Order: sequence, then structure tokens, then C-alpha cells
Amino acid sequence: MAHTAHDNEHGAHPTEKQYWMVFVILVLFTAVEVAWSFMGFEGAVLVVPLLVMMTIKFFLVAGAFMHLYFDLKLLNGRLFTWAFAGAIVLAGAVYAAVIASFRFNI
Amino acid sequence: MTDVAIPVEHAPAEHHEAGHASSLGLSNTKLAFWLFLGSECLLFGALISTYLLSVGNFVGQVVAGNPRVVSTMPAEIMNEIAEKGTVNGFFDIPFTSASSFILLMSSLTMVLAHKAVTESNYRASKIWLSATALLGATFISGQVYEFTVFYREGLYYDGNLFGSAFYTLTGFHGAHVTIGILMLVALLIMAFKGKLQADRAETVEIIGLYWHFVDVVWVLIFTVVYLIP
Amino acid sequence: MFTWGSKYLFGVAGVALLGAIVYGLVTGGGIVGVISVGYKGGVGEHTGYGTLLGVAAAAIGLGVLNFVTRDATVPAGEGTDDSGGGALAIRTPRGASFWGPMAAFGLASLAIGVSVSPAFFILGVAVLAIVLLEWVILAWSDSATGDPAVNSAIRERVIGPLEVPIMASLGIAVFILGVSRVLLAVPEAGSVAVAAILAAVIFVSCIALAKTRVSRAVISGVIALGALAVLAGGIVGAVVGEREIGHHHETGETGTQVEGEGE
Amino acid sequence: MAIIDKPLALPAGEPRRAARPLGVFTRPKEQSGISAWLTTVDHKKIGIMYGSAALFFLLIGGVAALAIRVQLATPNNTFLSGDAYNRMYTMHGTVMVFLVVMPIGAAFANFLMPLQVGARDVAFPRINAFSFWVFFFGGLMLNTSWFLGGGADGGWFNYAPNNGVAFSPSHGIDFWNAGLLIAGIGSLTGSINLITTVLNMRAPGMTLMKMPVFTWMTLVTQFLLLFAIPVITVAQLLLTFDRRFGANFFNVQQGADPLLWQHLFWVFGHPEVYLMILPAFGIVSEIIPTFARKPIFGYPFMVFSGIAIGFMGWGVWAHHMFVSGLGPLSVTAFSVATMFIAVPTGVKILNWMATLWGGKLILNTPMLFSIGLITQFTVGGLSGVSHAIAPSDTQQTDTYYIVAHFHYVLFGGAFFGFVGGVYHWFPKAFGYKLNDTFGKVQFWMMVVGFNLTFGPMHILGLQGMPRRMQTYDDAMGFNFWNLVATIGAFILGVGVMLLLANVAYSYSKWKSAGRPNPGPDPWDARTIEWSIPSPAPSHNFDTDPVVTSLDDFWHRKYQEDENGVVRRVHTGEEIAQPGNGEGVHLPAPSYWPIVLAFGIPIIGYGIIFNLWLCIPGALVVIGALFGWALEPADDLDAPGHDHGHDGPGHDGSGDHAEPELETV
Amino acid sequence: MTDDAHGTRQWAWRAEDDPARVRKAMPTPRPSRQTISLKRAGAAALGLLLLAGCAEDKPLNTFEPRGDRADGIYNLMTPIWYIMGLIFVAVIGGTIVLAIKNRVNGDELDPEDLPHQTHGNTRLEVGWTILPGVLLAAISIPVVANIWRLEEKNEPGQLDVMVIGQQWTWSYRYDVDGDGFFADANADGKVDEADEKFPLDTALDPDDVVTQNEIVMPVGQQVDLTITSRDVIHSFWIPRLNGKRDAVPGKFSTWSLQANEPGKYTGWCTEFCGLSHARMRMDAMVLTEADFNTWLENQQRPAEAPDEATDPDAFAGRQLFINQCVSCHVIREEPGPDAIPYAPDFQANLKAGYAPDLTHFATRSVFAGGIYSQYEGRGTDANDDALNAADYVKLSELSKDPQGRDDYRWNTAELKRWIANAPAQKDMAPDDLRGMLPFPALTDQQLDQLSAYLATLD
Ligand code: HEA
Ligand code: HEA
Ligand code: HEC
Ligand code: CUA
Ligand SMILES: [Cu+2]
Repeated sequence: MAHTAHDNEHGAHPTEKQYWMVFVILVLFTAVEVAWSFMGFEGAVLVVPLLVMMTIKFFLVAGAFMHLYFDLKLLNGRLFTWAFAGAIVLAGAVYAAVIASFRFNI
Repeated sequence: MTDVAIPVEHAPAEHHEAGHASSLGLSNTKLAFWLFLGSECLLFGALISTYLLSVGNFVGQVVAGNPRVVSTMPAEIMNEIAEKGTVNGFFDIPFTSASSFILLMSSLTMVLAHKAVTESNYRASKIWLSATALLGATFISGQVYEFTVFYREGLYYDGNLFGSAFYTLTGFHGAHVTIGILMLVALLIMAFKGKLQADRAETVEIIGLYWHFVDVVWVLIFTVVYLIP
Repeated sequence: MFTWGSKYLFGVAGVALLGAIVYGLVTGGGIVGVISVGYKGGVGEHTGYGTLLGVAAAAIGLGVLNFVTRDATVPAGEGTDDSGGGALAIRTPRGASFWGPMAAFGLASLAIGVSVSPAFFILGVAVLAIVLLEWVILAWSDSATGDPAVNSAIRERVIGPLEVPIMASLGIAVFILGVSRVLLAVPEAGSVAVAAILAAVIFVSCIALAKTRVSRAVISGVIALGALAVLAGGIVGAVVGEREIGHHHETGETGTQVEGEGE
Repeated sequence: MAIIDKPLALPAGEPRRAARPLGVFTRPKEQSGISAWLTTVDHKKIGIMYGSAALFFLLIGGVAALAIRVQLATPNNTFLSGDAYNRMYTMHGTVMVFLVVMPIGAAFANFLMPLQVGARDVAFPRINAFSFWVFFFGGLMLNTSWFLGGGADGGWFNYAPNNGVAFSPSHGIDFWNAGLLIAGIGSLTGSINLITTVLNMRAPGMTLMKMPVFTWMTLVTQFLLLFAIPVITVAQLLLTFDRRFGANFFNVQQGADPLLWQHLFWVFGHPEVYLMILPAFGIVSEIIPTFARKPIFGYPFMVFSGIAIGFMGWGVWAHHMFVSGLGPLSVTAFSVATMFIAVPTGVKILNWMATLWGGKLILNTPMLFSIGLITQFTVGGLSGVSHAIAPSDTQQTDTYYIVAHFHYVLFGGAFFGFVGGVYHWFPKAFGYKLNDTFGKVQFWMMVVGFNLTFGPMHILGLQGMPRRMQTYDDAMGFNFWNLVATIGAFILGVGVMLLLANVAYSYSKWKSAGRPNPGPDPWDARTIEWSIPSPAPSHNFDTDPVVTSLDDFWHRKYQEDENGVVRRVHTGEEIAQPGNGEGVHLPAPSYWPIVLAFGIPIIGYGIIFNLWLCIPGALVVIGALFGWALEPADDLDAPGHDHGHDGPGHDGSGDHAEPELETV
Repeated sequence: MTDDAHGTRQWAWRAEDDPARVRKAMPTPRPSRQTISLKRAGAAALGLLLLAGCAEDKPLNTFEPRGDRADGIYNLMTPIWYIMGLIFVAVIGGTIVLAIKNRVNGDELDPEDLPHQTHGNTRLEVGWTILPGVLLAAISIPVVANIWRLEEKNEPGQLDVMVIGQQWTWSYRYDVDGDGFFADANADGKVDEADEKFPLDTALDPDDVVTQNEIVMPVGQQVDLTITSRDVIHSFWIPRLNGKRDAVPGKFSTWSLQANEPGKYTGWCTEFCGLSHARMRMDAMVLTEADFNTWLENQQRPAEAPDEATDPDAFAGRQLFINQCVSCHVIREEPGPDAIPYAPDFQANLKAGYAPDLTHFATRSVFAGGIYSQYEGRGTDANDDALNAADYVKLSELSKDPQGRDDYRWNTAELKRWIANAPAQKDMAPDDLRGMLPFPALTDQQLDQLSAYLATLD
């Protein structure tokens, strides 16, 4: 029922072609991920690229499919962009710290 | 300080529009939904952390040979876990990869559905919504399959830490997907009744947000649980 | 004029018949035997086939009875309303008639479940319970007030959105049950292929449907076919049973449980 | 996800819906009486209900506290058995935290915040009602454990593995889980609702930095809730799965690490303690400028320190685990991080002092309670910093020194602030003032009682008295101060009860005086909620207030003249809105929130006693959800809203739902 | 100084007070109790200074360190308490002064009479943001140093003790042979990997020593602890020697104790652990080096069965013990056909999987989680300088000395009551496998016999 928001957004969202491109990139990354996991690497060589690809996929979906990039622009207040980024970092950091404190126990 | 005239007299109805509707330019529903998703992030964060810790502990116990780690699982699998120090050998990576692709496809069809609704292309929107729901259902079928296989192989919910953690995490995700499918089908029924017009594009978008969120969670689970030992 | 009740009963009959045929086929019956009710050739597993056929027969009988005694006199029974057609339209609302087939489906699923798989059985029970509930509400709303317009509004309000989630969850349940049975039946590599191909088919055909201008009828046909395929596949899968998983059911050395662990 | 059609327009049949053929499917219409309260979606009524429910639970928690104190009054006392004692303090802590202080915060947020931002109601009024009811039923459910097998007995943080069925076989902890999970649903939906309201429904002109401090603190608080609730939810779900379905998350035999529970609990728990204090900080930040008659000192610092506390609150949880064997690196990090929380909190304290500085202070009851908060919270804060010093905490943790700390911040801080807030906003809510002299007596009784109760606990703690001790021996040397604390607790209890006495007293006075109206602005206050009549009319503002500055209302009353001297140009009465709600369109009441909320505890009981019970529960829930979705957010037939007079501004589409009052 | 009533049971034996230390802990003259109760009791920071004054009869007082770790914490905190005190006085005093000074009468208020309308002062505010920050940063330096100091360990091979909590008592395993392990399940006397990883599952290394309730340690020497638990979380705390550390099941946390003087130091379990959390105590018994070695040697000795002829009661008690108690308790005699069988079925009888080892029961001075004195009358008066640390290793001997002190007699009454019905003395849930079963069927005579037998276990 909220016409306001909708009107504001109109035209800001990606085109169908862009959606398809994002999709193709996602599929490619996933394929590479799977392939990578079968290459027999170990340790950081295995894990780090996987995590990097995961993060990229994460932001691609959130940014393009969920219109986050566009909605944040809509908010056009830097405060919120920062708050959002801060919240993500914080959530990640909190859980990372929990895990780290178990893993290393120092 | 400038004086502001206070309109004391009754000014009808006007206030419903304009400035008051939304201070941020996002509709209430959408903002609220984003907040909800933010909260969900923490929920899945906690579940994923729990999984990592529990499975790490489980593997640690198996490696150390703790006699108390009851295993309903076959000895060969336990031996493999003890040798490699990871449970990943247990997973059927090709199958879960297929599941991942399925969810990715469904995300694409979801955005296309939203796009179609905004463009008043109702025929396409119905097709894309159906596609999304069906792909989601295929994913869940895969999960039912996976759970059944694991159960047959002796991984029980109350068997060991790995079982509890695995079923809880993926089960939570599966429940989210299922709710998503329910909402999609509800949308579809509305669409077939002709009630899903462009002015409801936001409803589609919000359900889409949910759907993509669930997809994103799978992106994390797939990498962290299945691919990384 | 077919009313709700007889539609339902005929639906039951149809689905039960279909179920009987599929069941007969997958349990080793020959195509001719199954169709000819064992006149020539085997019908597969007897009990299940017979039960399903019995259900079909009973439903047909009841349906005919209902049609003769009630449907024919509907306008008369409506009496109070002189605009007979309108009243009839309210009596047999457009959207509600799928409860008939639904119940039929429930019964069929129940029957299949009795002989094949508890999952189908539970599904059947659930469907029937829901149909019953809906039926009660429907009956109530039909006579809630003297004003048929209000009655239909009530129905819209009470049942309309009630059926949305129910239909949705049932559809999903059937689909998931069917597909997962198939996945479990085929060999391990096969299940990857099945899942991938199924998804690809959905994806590609939806793209095709969206990009081309095929007619409604074609789409309906595709959907019907697909639904049938999933259903049939599910039944076949359930009957065939799971492939052998975890052939080492006896647990190994590490599996010995330390006594008193019961925390 | 409401799938809703346009409001039902009946195609035929006059008079319209006279027979209410839909039974419960029609809108409730009651304006007064008990059913009006049960079905209300008015944020003010909901706020008042939150407050009353909290008071009710306070009696339960308070009686438990007094039982604890009686048991500890003398050494080797046998008033309570070990088991009863454990349940007593567990339920005391749980009830006080989750069912008293948190809901009082919610009460103020609900009642005040929409008024302070100039909104008609919260963003989702029915969800708001649902939030309250689900909290209330969750709380009731938790307390039914008293009759159904005994309260929880694991302490309010309920450490694993002592919380498992092996070590706590009774159902107490299951109730704890279920009750708090259910109440948590309310907190979560409430937080989403309130954040949306603050962010999206501010009056024209009210930028974020023109929001009252209380609104700001509410915003921070609700964000803390939004992110903290899911963490405890996960912890409690895991525990539920362990206890009821045989999962192994905390099964040490299987190699589980019990510290997982501690991390999850405190990742929630520490933000939790800040979300208990921040609303009180907000309240005090409104009261002090009003009665010091000068603006809050350093508004931006007040705001940003609140945000900073909220943020930093996420990085310190492990200070509750200093002695659990985390490892020195973690301890170092969390110790230092915790110490620095004193910085933003100190800013707040000092800014309040600076507001007092050079002010003309009217020391009435709200002001006294605010000053009580500043001083007593500082005591608690300083002891908090002494725990933050990890080596020192190895001596202090789990002693009465900790008990002293958190009662100073929670009771001396948060609760004092809340009582002050009640005195301050009482006329806005109920249309009469509470007696000030009575209030002052209450204040002094509470101050004396409070410090007598909890002050000695510092000493006891440092002398080594562990907490959660059912009893202590004579030779330990704890006798004297324990007796003092018990005496103090009874004085404090009487002090708390004086609030209710004052309400009754002031009411009868007011009634016999012919119910005089206190006027819209009895305190010569600063924020816009005082520009509407007392008690606040159900539609809040006749017209949307247009805000140009912080403390907008005050700046309309007082302006600088040519010489730069601030003069009063209007009285509050002159510029206040008359409270004429004609033509104002309000969200209609609804049954569904309470029905939905009622169904959820049934499922909870089902999980505890018999899974079959979940089915009727689920049916109620599903039915209520449908009813909810079916029901237009708006009732066109509701009395008092004549839609014939919609002005030209209305889009006339026949879609009467206001944009800001969504359909869910 | 104390007016505490005299209790019926002893709970504390103290180290002899060192007057010098007391003075150190008490920088200001000790105020009288009158002053204390008149003060606003909330004056916490000031109240702290009073603590030392009332300390003498407070066995758990954290302001009376007697070991280097506790000293470290105490010395770290002393200046910080003063800083806190200053802030306390400034803020609370300031607020009260402002409130009193600036107050006006609300009823006669002239609304035009406004105070100066300051909105803030950025420089000032930045100042009081930075200042506490700097102060805290400065404080955090010694704090961090102290955190790491608390983790310092001996060179390996010195005295290591494993501290094991369970509902509701503590046991201690001494790594006497210095092999780095506290346990050995294997008959061959070798430690294998599993023993190392799951030390609690295994029986005691024959060369090592186990005791209950009291950790016995030599004076001056740092003893490294490995703390763990058999069931739920407990916390090990001897306040005068060091802060606390949790005993977390499945986790092996390290901690250390060191005492400057011989004596007995009391502690208390400080993590809530269920029904009898309030009755789960522990003590550190600090002996001279020589005494400690005597004690250690004695502990390594197996128990001897009493002689039927000379001590018929004890002999009968041993039989009763074999009949009734070995399903949980262990008494290690020289292995042989007549030895008390090692027959505990821990897993079936106890959730914790362990009941106290009673081999040298009579050498301990307390039992049942430290709530009862084993030798009568110990410290029934807290001010009675009861147990001379030097007597500890001779307790059993002294109790039998007919000329000896009355308060060194074997505490039969309490022990019998305990054996007859332990859950009545201490909240337990024996039906739920937590705690010791009651033995209502035992006659008074049988209880006497059991007590007599237990008294021989020195
Ligand atoms: C309203 C609730 C509330 C608040 C606001 C706080 C505030 C703080 N708390 Fe507290 N805390 C609790 C509620 C709260 N706490 C509860 C309930 C527990 C116990 C849970 C349980 O175990 O059951 C607990 C326990 C607790 C512990 C764990 C103790 C233990 O179990 O061992 C610690 C440790 O660091 C701690 C620290 C702090 C600190 C540093 C602050 C700081 O935010 C305080 C900051 C304030 C000031 C310092 C005063 C004002 C500042 C100035 C005047 C400036 C100058 C000051 C300096 C430079 C020092 N708290
Ligand atoms: C906001 C939170 C809050 C509040 C307001 C209080 C209020 C009080 N608390 Fe509570 N407390 C906690 C939160 C709170 N507490 C928590 C979290 C714990 C930790 C639990 C745990 O360890 O798990 C705890 C633990 C705790 C303990 C430690 C128990 C232990 O460790 O063994 C004690 C002991 O004295 C105590 C006492 C009191 C007292 C006397 C009050 C008083 O202020 C209460 C005053 C109120 C009333 C008395 C009610 C009003 C009046 C009546 C009911 C009428 C009857 C009155 C008379 C007849 C006089 N509390
Ligand atoms: C069900 C197991 C069980 C049985 C049987 C049992 N005990 Fe115990 N016993 C315990 C446990 C557990 C404790 C530790 C309880 C505590 O201190 O909280 C204990 C403690 C003791 C103690 C105190 C030990 C100490 O050093 O603190 C003595 C003495 C004792 N038991 C004697 C006996 C005697 C004698 C019998 C037989 C008549 C007996 N017990 C039978 C479980 C048992
Ligand atoms: Cu052990 Cu408390
Ligand atoms: Cu904290």
C-alpha cells in the first residue's frame, strides 16, 4: 500500500539484464567454489579463497537482488549506511570472537 | 528561534500524506522487514557458530578417542573422521552443490517476478513466482532426501554433537525456506485471483527480500558447513 | 447441475482409480491387466489395488446417488430466492469446488499410504482433517444469515484466506514428498542428476513460458502433466523403496556405548 | 505477511451488519471497560498495560526478594530449603529482569515515544498489542511454574550443564525456557515496531538530532533488543532441544563445551543490562532539564554517548566469564574493553551534573528520583569498573559484591529513574498529579531502604560472602551486615509499595476535589507531548505538530527578545492543542493480537508436557493469524470516525488505510 | 571487635594473624561500628576501607592476602580503590551540593526567571570524555600485567595438583611421581594417550596421591593447579591465596596457589552448582616443607585392615563397609584376596562418577565438602586458635592420646549422623544419583563400628 516508497524507487532498480549478469556471476563463483574444494588443497589455500568467494556472493545477493545498494542510496543519509555497515561488522566480530575464544583459548 | 504558527484549528485529514508517511523514504513495512532480517542475521550467526563449535568439539573427541562419544555411525565413517579430523567426508558435495545452484536460480526467478509485477506484466510474474516456489520446493526435497540418507547412515539428532548441530542448523534453514515457499504460493494464489497488481509490488519485494536472505544464508552454510573442513 | 458434493465424490473416484492403476503398474501388474481390472493380465499387488478400486467404486456410487437425489432438485430446494441462478451461484461458489478433489486426493493418499508408505498415510489424514474443517465452516457460512450476499462475503472472509495457506502447504508437501521419494529411490549419482535435471526443467521451461507467448491451455497442460509426473514419480519411488543406504547398520567398535551415559 | 483484501464492503443487506453475522470476525467496538483494554491497539493504553503488568510481576519478584532476605537474615537459617532458595532467587532474578525492568522500559517507550515524535500511533498498532500480550502471557506462563512443579532452579543465567535434565530434572527450567522464549517474541516484534516508528514516523521537521533524548535512548534500546533477542533465543532453543529432544549441545559427555552457553547468554546478557538502564537514562535526561529550567547540557554528547554505550555493550560480554578459564588474551581484551565503557557513561553523568550546574532546581519528586539515579548509579558504575579489572574480579565474582553492583545499577539506577518517570508523566497518562509530599516521603524511604539493603552487600562481598548461598555459617562473620540488609529490604519494600498508596491517595483527593484537570503542561515542560491535553487523547495530536528545534514545545513558549533575553511569550495552555479528534482516523481495535498471543503459550505447554497439546495451540495460532490477515487494518464502520468529511488532500481512492498505518 | 554469636559448628581455622599485615591492610584508623551504621551504607568505596577493620574473624576476607597471587591483586587494587573513592566523592558530593545549592521553591517560581541557558560546552565535554579515558588507559597497564602474572606457571616437574570439583565436594590428585599425569588406568603403570586426554576416566596412578576437601601444600612454594569438574561448573576459590577459577567439566584450566605462612586457609565454591552449592567448601592446608613431606609419604601408603582381635569394632566396620559402601567408595589396601574389593560402579551410582576416596580419611581434618570437622570441637569458637598447622600431620595420633586435648577427639557423633542419613545433613538428590544415599537400616552400633573403622584410616 505504500505508494510513496515505491514511487521513489522506481527506475532505481537494476534491469533484467543486470539481474541475469549477477546470476551468472553467482553461478560461476559457486562452480569455482565447488571445483576449488575438490582440488585437494589444504589449510589456508583451501579456506581463504572459499571465504572470499562466499563473501562476494553474499554481497552480490544482498546488494543486487535485495536492492540493498539502491535502498541505502534511498536513505541517502550517511549515518544509516555507516550504521548498517557497523552492524554487519559488529555481528561478524562478535561471533568471530566467540569462536576465536574457543579455538585458541588464550 | 523563529516563531512557528501553531495551527490550532482543526485541519482535517491532510496530515496523512506527505511528510508524515515516512521520514526515511522507505515504507514502514519494508523498513520493518529489513530490521527483522537484521535480527535474523544474529539468529543464524549464533546457529552457525554453534555448529562450528559443536562439530569441532565432536571431531576433537573422535580424534582423541573418547569412548563416551557414542557413535551410531558406522565404524568406517568414524575412522575416517578420526583420521582426517573433519566430518566433511560425510557430506555429498555434488548433491549440495546442485542444491546451491537451485537456490541461486530461485533467487533470480524471484527478482524477475518482482520486476514483472512492477512492470504490470502479470503473466510473467505468475510464471516467475511459480518457478521460484517450485525451485524452492525442489531444494527442500533435496533436504528431505539428504536428511533421510544421513539418518539411514546413523546420524541421529540425539546421537552425537554432530547430529544435533547439523540437523539444527540446516533444519532451521530448511524451515525458513519452507515458510518462504508458503508465502510464495500464497502470493501465487493472490495472483491467480487477480489481486496481485503493481500496487502490491512491495509485497512481492518483501517476500523476495526474505527469499534472498534465505539464499544468502545458504551461501554461508554451503561454504562454511559443507566445503570448508 | 453438478453440486459440490457430487463433484467431490466423483473426484475421489477419479483419483482413486488413477491411484489404483499406478499402484497396480508399479507393483508388477501389466498394463492391460490393470486397466481391465484383472480381466487379462496381472494387477500387481492385490490388496492395495483392490482397496483403491473399492474406494473408487464406492465414490462413484455415492456420487451418482447424490447427483440423482440432490443435485437435480437444487433450484427447488432454494425456493426462497426467485432469481434461481444467483442463488445457485452462491450455493456452488466458484472457488470452493476444489475441496472435492482435495478430499479425494486425501482419501487416495490415505489408501496409498496404508499399503506403501506412512508418509502418504499421514498426508492423507491431514488432508482429510483439513477438508472436514473447511467443510464445516463452509456449511456454516452457507446458512449463517438469510442474505446470500452476506453469506458469500462471510465465506470469502473466513474461508478464502484459510484455503490459501492450506492449499499452499499441501501442494508443497505433495511435491516434496514425491520428489524426495524419487531421489531416495535412484542411486546416489542418480539423485544428483535427478535434482539437477528437475531444477533445470523447471527453470528452462519457466523461461520459455515467460519469453514466448504460449496459450493458457498449454501452460495448464504443462502444469497438469508436471503435477501428475511428480505424483506418479513419488508413488513409484515410494513403492520401489529407498536404495540401500548405510549398508553397515551394525555399528562399529567406536559405537559401543559407555554405560550410564544417559545424560 | 498479510495478504489482505480491501476492507469488506458488503454487497447487500441493510442495515449494515446489524446482526454481526461474523461473530468474532467483526471488529470489536468497545470504547471502555475490560474488553476495550483487551482489544485496544492504542499505544498509550498498551504502555499503561505494560506498566501495570510490570508492577504485578514486581510484587512476585519482590516477595521472592523478601523471602531471600528473610532466609539470609540469620546464619544457618532454615526458613527456605536449599531447593526452595535456589528457585526463589532464580525466579527473583528472572522475573525482575525480564518481567519488571524490561517491560517498564517498554511501557515508557510505548507510551511516550510516539507522543514525543508526534505520531498518531506506532507503525503497526496491532503488532504492538500482540507484543504486549505475548510478553504478558509468556510472563504468566513462566510464573505458572510455581504451581506446576517449581520454578527454575539454575540461576538467572542458568549455566550449562547444570541446566540440563541430568542436573535439573524438574520442569522449572523448561518453563524458564518457554516463558522467556515467548516473552522474547514480544520484545522482538516490539523492537521492530518501535524502531520503525522512530525512524519513519517523526513529525515534519523532526530530524534525528531534534529528537528528545528519551526517544534517542529508546531507539538505541530497541536496536539492542533487536539484535540481542535472537541470540538468547538460539541459546534457549538449543537448551530446549537438549532437554526435550535429546540433543547434545551442552552434553559434556559428548564433548560439548559448556562455555558455549555462557557466550551465547552473555552476548545477549550484557546488551541486555544496558537496554535496562538506557530508558532510565532517557527519562532522567527529560526530567532534569525540565526542573532545572535549562536545556540539557551537551545534547549531541548525550546522544552519542548513548549510541556509544549501545555499541560498546556488544564488545564486553566475556567480562562475566573472567574466571571461566577463557585464557589471558581474551581476558585482557575484554577487561580493557569493559573499563572503557565507563567513558561514555561518565559523559552522561557529568553532563547531567553540568545541567544541574547553574540551574534553578525545583526539587520535586521526579527530580529527587533523578538525582537518586545519578548518585546511586555512579556507585554501581564504579563497582562495575572494579569488576572490569579482571584480577580484582577473580576475587569479586560470584560474591555479594557483584550482587551489590547490579542492584545499584538496576535498582538504584534504572528503577529509581522509572519511578521518577512515573511521577513525571503520570498526569499525561491519567489526568491527575501524584501527591508530591507523599512522593518525597517515598523517595527518602526508598533511598534509605535501598542503601541499607545493598550497601552492606559491598562489604559482605569483599569479606568473601559468595552469592547464591542458601545459608552461611556463624563463623564466617557475615551475620551483622546480612541482618542490616534484611531490615533495609523491608524498608525498601514499604517504600516501593508507597507508590501504589500514593496513586490511591492522590486519586481519592483528586476525585473529592471534583477532578480538576492538571492542564496540558503542568510542569512547564519542554517536549511536544506536553502540547496536547492531559490525559493524552486517544488520537494524540489534532494535527501533526511541525517541529523546528529540539525541545520544540519549550521554544514556542520561551523566545529571545530583541535584547537576547529569553522571555516567556506563551503559556503552555495557550499554545497547546485542544484535543479535538474529529475526523481523525485511528486504527481500530482488534481481537486477534490477544488471541494469537494466547495460542503461543499453549504450544509452550505442549512442548513441556505433551506434544499433542501443541496441536490445539497451533490451531489457535493459525486461526488467529488468518483472522488477523483477514481483518482490514482499518474499520470503516467504527464509531466516531466520520469519513464523509475527508478533506481535499485525501486521494479519494476509497482506500482508507493510512500510509503509516500498515496492514499488519 | 566481633559480636558474632558462637555457632555450633566449626567452619574456619585461620592462619595465625600477622599483626603487621593487618596494619598494612588498614591504612586508616579503624572506625567504630557506630560510625559505620550511621553512614549512608551506600558509601561503598569508603565502606571498603572499613572492611579490613572487621577482618579478623572473616576467614574469606579478600582484603587479607596471605599469598603472592592474592598480594598481587591486593596491591593492584589498593590505589585503584582510592581513585574510585575520589571519583565517588566528587560525583556524589558534587551532585548533592549542586542540588542543595541550586534549589528553588517551585511554588513561588517566577516563570520569567530563567537560569542562564547553556546548551553545552564542547571543549569541556571533550575534556571529560578524554580524561577518564586517559585515566583508564593508565590503570589498564598494571591491570594487564597482573592478568598475565596470574597465569605464570612453575617450571614443569614441580608440585602439580589436579583439582576436581563435583557435586558437592572437591578432590585433589597429586602428581607425586612427576610424570606429568594424574592418572593411570593401565596395570602396566604406563600412561597412554587416552589417559592423558581423559584423566578423569581413569583410576589413580599408584604412585600418585588423592585426597579430599583439603588441598595440602608446602609453605612458600608455588603449587600449580589443573582445575576441572566431573559434573557441573564449580569454582575454586581460596581468597587469601588467590582469586577464583572455574572448574568446568571437559575443560582443564590452570591456576596456581602460593602461601606465605603455614596455616589453614578457607575457601568456598563460588559457581552455583545445584542443591548444596552453599555447602561445598574447600580449604588449603599449608604445612612446613618437612610436615608436607611426611604427609605425602603417608598418603602413598595403602590402607591397613584393622586387626580383629585388637580392634573388633573397626574390624566389623570394615565388613560393613565392604557390604554397604564399596559400590561407591574406594579404600585402597595392599592388593590381595583379602583386600577391600575395588568395586565401585560409579557410572551407575553417581552422575559425577566418583565418590570420595577414603583411603586416608582419618588424616583429613574435615569431611563432607568441608562442612564438618573430623576431630571434635575444632573451632567451635572461631576465636579459639584451634588447629596448629604443625598438628595436622599428627591429627590421628593426637586424637588417640588419652592425655591429649579434648578437641582433638574423633568426631563420632557428626560422622554417624552423616553416614546414617547424609541427605539430611546436606541437600542432595541421591535418588537422582547426585550425592550419598541414606542408610536408614544401619543400627547405632553398626554406625559406631563404621566410625571406628574410618578412624583407623590414617
Ligand atoms: C543496568 C544494568 C547494568 C549496568 C548499567 C552495568 C554497568 C556496568 N557493569 Fe555490570 N552487571 C549488571 C548490570 C549492569 N552493569 C548485572 C545484572 C550483572 C551481574 C549479572 C550476574 O552475574 O548475575 C553485572 C555484572 C558485571 C560484571 C561481571 C561481574 C562478575 O560476575 O564477575 C562486570 C565486570 O566487568 C560488570 C561491569 C560493568 C561496568 C564496567 C559497567 C559500566 O557500564 C559502568 C559505567 C559507569 C561508571 C563508571 C560510573 C560513572 C562514570 C563516571 C563518573 C566517570 C568517571 C569514572 C571513571 C573514570 C572510572 N558488570
Ligand atoms: C531489576 C532487577 C532487580 C531488582 C529490582 C531487585 C530487587 C531486589 N533484590 Fe535482587 N536480584 C536481581 C535483580 C533485581 N533485584 C538479579 C538479576 C539477581 C541475581 C539472581 C541470580 O543470582 O540468579 C538478584 C539477586 C538478589 C539477591 C542475591 C541472591 C543470592 O545470590 O543468593 C538478593 C539478596 O539479598 C536480592 C535482593 C533483592 C531485594 C531485597 C530487592 C528489593 O529491591 C525488592 C523490593 C521490592 C519489593 C519488596 C516488592 C514490593 C512490595 C511488596 C511485595 C509488598 C510486601 C512488602 C513488605 C511486606 C515490606 N536480589
Ligand atoms: C551412592 C553412592 C554412595 C554410597 C553407597 C556411599 N557413599 Fe559415602 N559419599 C558419597 C558421595 C557422593 C560423597 C560426597 C558427598 C559430599 O560431600 O557432598 C560421600 C561422602 C562420604 C564421606 C565424606 C568423605 C569426605 O572426605 O568428605 C564419608 C565419610 C562417607 N561418604 C562414608 C560412607 C559410608 C560409611 C558409606 C556406607 C555406609 C557410604 N559412604 C556409602 C557417595 C556414597
Ligand atoms: Cu560447587 Cu558451587
Ligand atoms: Cu555485563
